[in-house]
Amino acid sequence: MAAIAKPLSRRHAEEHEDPREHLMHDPLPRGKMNEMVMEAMHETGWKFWVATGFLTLVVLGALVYAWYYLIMEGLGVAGVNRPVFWGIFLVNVVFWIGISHAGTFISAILRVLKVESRRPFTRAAELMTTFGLVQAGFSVFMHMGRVWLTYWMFPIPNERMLWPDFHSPLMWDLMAITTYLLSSTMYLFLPLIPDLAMARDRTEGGWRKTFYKILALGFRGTEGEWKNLTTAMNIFAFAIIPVMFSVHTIVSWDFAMASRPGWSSTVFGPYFVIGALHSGMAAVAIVLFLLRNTMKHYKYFIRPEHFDTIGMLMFMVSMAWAYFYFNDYIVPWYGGDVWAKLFQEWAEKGPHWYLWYIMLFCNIVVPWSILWNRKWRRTPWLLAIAGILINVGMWLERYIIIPEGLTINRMPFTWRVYVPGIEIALTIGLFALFFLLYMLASRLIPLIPVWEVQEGQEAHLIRKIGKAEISTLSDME
Amino acid sequence: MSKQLSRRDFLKLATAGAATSAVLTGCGPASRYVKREPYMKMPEYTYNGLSTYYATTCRECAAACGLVVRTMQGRAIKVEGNAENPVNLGKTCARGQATLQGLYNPDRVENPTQQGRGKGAASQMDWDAAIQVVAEALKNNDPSEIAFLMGTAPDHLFDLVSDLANAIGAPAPVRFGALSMFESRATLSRAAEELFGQSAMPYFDIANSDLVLSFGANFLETWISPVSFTREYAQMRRGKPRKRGYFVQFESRMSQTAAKADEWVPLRPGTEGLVALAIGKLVAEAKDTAVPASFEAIDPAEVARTADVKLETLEHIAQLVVDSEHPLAVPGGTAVGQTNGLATAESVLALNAQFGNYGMTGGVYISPLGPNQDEYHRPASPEEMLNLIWKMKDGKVKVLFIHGVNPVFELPSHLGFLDTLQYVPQVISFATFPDETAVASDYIFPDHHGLESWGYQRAVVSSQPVLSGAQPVISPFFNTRATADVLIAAAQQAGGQFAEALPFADEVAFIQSKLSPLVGDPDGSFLAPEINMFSAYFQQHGGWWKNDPALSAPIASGALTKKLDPGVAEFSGEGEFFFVPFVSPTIGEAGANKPWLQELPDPTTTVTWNTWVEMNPETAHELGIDNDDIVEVMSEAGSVQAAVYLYPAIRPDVIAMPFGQGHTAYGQFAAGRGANPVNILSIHFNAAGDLAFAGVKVNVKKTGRKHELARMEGKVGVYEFRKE
Amino acid sequence: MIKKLFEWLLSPMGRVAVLIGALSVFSLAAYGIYTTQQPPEQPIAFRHDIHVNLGVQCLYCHPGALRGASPGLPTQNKCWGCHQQIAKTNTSPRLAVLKDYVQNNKPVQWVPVAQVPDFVHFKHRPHIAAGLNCETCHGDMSKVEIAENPQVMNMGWCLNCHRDRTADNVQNNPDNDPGVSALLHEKRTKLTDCGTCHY
Amino acid sequence: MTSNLELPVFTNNSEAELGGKWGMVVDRDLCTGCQACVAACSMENNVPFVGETDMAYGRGMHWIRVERLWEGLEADYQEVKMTSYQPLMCQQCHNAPCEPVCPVYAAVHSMSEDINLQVYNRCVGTRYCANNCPYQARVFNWRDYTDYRPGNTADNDPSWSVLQNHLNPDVTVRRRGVMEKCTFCIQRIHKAEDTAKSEGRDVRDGEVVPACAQACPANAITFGRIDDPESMVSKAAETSRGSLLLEEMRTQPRVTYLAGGA
Repeated sequence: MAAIAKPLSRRHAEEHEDPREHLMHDPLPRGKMNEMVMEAMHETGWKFWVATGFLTLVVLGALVYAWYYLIMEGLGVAGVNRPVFWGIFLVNVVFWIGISHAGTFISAILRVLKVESRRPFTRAAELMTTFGLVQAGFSVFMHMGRVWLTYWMFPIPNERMLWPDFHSPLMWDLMAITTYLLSSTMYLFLPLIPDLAMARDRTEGGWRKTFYKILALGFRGTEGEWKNLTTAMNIFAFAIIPVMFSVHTIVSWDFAMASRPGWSSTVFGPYFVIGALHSGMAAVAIVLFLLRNTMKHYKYFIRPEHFDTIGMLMFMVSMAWAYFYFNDYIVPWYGGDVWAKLFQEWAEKGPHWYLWYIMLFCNIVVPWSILWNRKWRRTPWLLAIAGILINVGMWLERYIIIPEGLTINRMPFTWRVYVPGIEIALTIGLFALFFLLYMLASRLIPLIPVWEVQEGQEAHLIRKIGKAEISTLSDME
Repeated sequence: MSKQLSRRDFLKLATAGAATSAVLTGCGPASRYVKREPYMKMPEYTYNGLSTYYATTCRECAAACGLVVRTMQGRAIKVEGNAENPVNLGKTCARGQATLQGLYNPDRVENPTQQGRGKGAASQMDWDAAIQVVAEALKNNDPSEIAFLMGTAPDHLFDLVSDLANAIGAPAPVRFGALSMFESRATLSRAAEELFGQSAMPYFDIANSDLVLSFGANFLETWISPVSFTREYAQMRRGKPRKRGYFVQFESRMSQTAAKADEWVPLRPGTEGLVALAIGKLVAEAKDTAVPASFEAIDPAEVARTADVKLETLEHIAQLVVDSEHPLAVPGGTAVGQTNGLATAESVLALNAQFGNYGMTGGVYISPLGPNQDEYHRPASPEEMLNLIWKMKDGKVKVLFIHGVNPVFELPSHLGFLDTLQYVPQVISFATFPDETAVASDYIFPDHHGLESWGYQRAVVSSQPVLSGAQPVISPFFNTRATADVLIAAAQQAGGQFAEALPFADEVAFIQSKLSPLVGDPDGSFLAPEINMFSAYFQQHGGWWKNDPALSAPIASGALTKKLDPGVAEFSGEGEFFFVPFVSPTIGEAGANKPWLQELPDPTTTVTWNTWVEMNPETAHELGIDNDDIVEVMSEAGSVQAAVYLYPAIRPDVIAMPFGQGHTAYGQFAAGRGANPVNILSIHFNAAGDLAFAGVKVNVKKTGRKHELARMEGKVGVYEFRKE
Repeated sequence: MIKKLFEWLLSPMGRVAVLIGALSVFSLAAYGIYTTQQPPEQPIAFRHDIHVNLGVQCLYCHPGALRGASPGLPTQNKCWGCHQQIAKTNTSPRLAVLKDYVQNNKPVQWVPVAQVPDFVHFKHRPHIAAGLNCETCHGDMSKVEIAENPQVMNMGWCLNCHRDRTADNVQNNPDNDPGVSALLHEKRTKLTDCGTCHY
Repeated sequence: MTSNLELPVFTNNSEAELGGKWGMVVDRDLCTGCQACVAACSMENNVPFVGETDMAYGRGMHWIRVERLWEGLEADYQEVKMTSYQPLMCQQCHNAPCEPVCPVYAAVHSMSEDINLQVYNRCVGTRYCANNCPYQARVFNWRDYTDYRPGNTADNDPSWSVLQNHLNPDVTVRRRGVMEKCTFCIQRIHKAEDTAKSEGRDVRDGEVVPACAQACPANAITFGRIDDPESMVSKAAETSRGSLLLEEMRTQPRVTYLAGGA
């Protein structure tokens, strides 16, 4: 390419790219591929154990002990006060739910839209969904003043003859998140079955064999089983999309339904969904980068083309996010509410004004300046850095909405600034837990849906044999 | 008695069963986990789960407000105002409300203690030994070398000690308190004496006035009888149909009282007297009457320049006076606490004479005496305290009895009270709390808390003569004993003239002897045929008072002819700023050991739990000082450190600090908290012997340290990010 | 490994072990329930049955029930008021405990049995005014030696009664009178209001 | 346990309901900011103190606070004016924003007294109600303030319990993780209603006095039945000075503020 003097247009570049750069055009024998995945799962270096040990220590100290201390002492050890009753815990809830969205988005929407390049990373993204929801759940519990009474929020008959209040957005939230956790776990599990069966067949005894045996549900790969599985997956892929959109809309209602300046806004639903995708896409990029560089053989499965796909999505979502973000400005401007105006001024000119600028830099400047370039998009480390920055930006965005925004209420006498306390430790602990869970999962289940990759490659092979128009497998589905 | 006592119903003793049921019903968290033990030997009638209410008197300051205390099963659980008592008519201030935290203060002196002046280990003793000590102190010393130092309140104990001192030939007991110092009571009564020829507390009928000009008098905060003044203030504002009283405050900083004024006129400290005279002259000119002699020599334009106030403002105020029916001028606070304080007070009284309101509705009167009192005893002025200190230094005091006052804390340390104690061979404190003075004594023979004791107290400022009655609302909590009982028992033990001086079985017998002249008085709030019934009614109603006001009009003749020249006050020290100490409206002189008083926001700054230095933001900006910076405030007498509050409503040349914190002892809530501004006051008295506490100039230096003041307000919304 | 365990469990020895395990869990649970049903140990083993059967009214010792929130527990003075005139007091070993309390001037630390948590503000007076008898909630004390709590006093128990007594049904409103209906509705609002007991 | 499981009903905004039952009038012109109401409220309602550190961080537990702002801060110091003191407690809104957001009915309307309730033992501590309260009238138990003081070396000093002897048995002592707020002294309302009922009459005007109104030396707080046009509180609320706080929120507060100044 270097020999060509003038820069290539995109189409031109595609034509001149090595087709073997595409995973689907670079098939390996199925046995070999299975072998590679199994090896990546089984071969564990000392680095892994060191990292696991370190993360375990962090989780025990920063999460388990800190949480115990928080429960025993009360929320006074956190940074919440009046009027900032909600702090980083709720920021984390929204953030992690946001992260969890991209997983489903990628696998369900891309599956429904039959995007070929999704194949190797759907699993990693779905796992992120489930683990992200676990983090979000923990954050909710940390936030509660009396977490040991959580069960009062469950609608079960009891001696007090009391129901929970379904008028409360928090109840909607509880319902939505529980539904989403259940359905996303199911949706993670279904495509996992053939891979678990593969792992079962390639494992020689031991607890692993039992583990896979139980989870594979006796899958043997017969025609009928495949048919049932694909039907189930299709149903879930379609059904989970509205669930996903509804969950983050409902999360946004926690804020939009409150009568607070700056929160009570009709645009919050789509704005939160887009925000969630923004951080989630970026998180997928980070996870893929990490998997590619830490897991054996994964460089074969995860290729620049996949980063390209993610990068394009990130770019698109970033633009949509910017649109909604500034929409959020226009609504109060048009409404002329003095308090909402103060809310925005507070974010821009208050003592923590720099957070607002960092957020805009990370969420808009970074993606727009990196992701437009195809070559840069295909550079994994660059994309990972962009992903980290976007996540920082999105976390800050929630931080500005929640603890920063809570300073501004209709009683100026009470305005106070929030200074985080034990939340910092717990946030670190939560991140550590996420990575720890991911690392443990990487030892237990194949993080590459290897059957999907093989399916895709076969479909491409079919097309290649003979020059006639032969539909791909995904078309046949 | 057991130290841990029941917090709630005896009937709700914690049991294992209760704990189980609490956990099973998910209720554990909201219920208390306090150890419950029954109250020993509770009388049967307290077992019924109903509340009993007792009328008594508030002892948090000397105003003699009546209280009704709600008790339940032997615990005092809520203080309410006694609606019958004419002083407060059922109302209370914050300090009165928090008096229970004094009663149940964890730091109270629980036993008679041989203290050894805080050196070495304190040892407990029993009451017999304690009485022995007091008896010997009385008997073995020459009566003229016995000194009694007591709190401001004119109560039964003061009467008892006066009788004792009188009978044995000891000097009369000295009453003192920081509040009386900041109120400048001596100056007020001296001014009355000079102008009216009658030593008494002037009475200002704020309630019926329609224009109040207050010269520094912080009557809504701590001044003399804040609850009754606040009541009167409300009456002045909204009590009369269609006529809202108008209120102007002359003060160099916006105090809580000034914040309620319609106009706050920040004067240069020490010029209040001149301004009063200038207004007098302007009023006379506006009314086209002859200018009385008192005001003749005054040039209002010159005064306005001196006082740093616009002449138009003074003219405008004079016009307000002309337009009003019942104008009233009140002197007090920092205006009187200057070297020219007496002349200022006289000038303001003369201004009232110019208004022609002596003895008129909404004007100036003379307060009546208490029902069982024949002449006005005012608390000692700081100069008289200095005399006592000199006497102590000269070795003319062999034994010092201290009750109800904490001079080590309340007197400016420059007076040297603490150092002088070493010249007194024996110091016996009757303190309820381990305050600084008690700690520096030989013995502490703890008195009951006010809510545990008998007594009566005269209201000093009230339109009716009031004797507010006190009775125990709970049985004593600790091994304490009424000081009156101790003195009576000691006097009996000492025998001879001592026993003759106090021929009473106990405190109650003494109180009855003092009440007996009132039996059968037809003008009183109740009529009883004999003393026992009288006593019972006295307790039931929370005191005895005359039904009708007994105010007398001051003699105005001399007021307008006397030549007055308050001039500008002199200030000691080379400092750049005028220093204005004021009594914290919420903590007062002795509230620092009550946690809820500590947590109450100061009405103007909303600061809690600490001392602050009020400074104009402009001044601070010039000095490079920001909010919460700890600064050192230095006078010629010393220096204190406290954090800065940038207070927008204070003159740029004035530094103000609240008094009430800065204890070195006085329990865990008070000790080591804040700073005591009286420690940088130098010793200058006015002509009446009151301390010129506002007559000091100070310098301010940044220390480089910071301490975040615990404000109730959000600094952000109130000052920094303001909604316009 | 797990399989072996299962196999062992199916053997006779294993079955016996399972049986023993199940029995011990069951008996522990039974014991736990039994202990919660026992009256607490009182400082004086006061016999309610004897006193009630002698004709002593509940309100004699618990007078507060009629007037206030809490019924009150008697002090030793009340006990002694009768017992010092009774010859048996000097002879009975059971009453020696009481004598000891009185003579040493010690307070009797009764352990209340029928309790609600601190955040429930139960008042006796309105319940008695509504015509409830003591035994409706506290059981028949003439048949109980040491006082015990006859039922779990939880919120459902309270609410059941409050609802039953305010339901607009044949029992409460036999004539289907709209006036009574309105009254019942008002009562129901009050009796099912959270703020009636919790504040 | 029973099939009779009913969801609490929210307001139906009938005329009778909109009229309200208990109400308060606060005269800003009379309030001198003296904090007597704050002290009285705290002593009556077992409100704990939190210590200097937490107080500085905005965790004071006061159920009633006296607000004041400034006017003319940009001007010369002589022109600076303090706004009238404004004692602020729970406004007992009829359409209370705090109520529908609580997932467990801990913030719930009392249908019989028509005031807001906070059922402490039901609260799980989501703090949504406090966020949604436009008046910021709710306070949270960040720690177990009644039983010990954090940061104090005397954490478990038994002498603390002596201080708790004044706790009012009529009011629950709250523990950590629970929201609380002004109750209009509902324990006093109940007491007066009980007494009135046993005497076979209605509650008299002025018979129920909350601790703040009882203490207020300036008589700036009036309390009573707002559904009775003859009551003191109704008459006080009628004056032209009266207004509701944040009326534009349409929360229907039960506290009327009378304007300060002339």
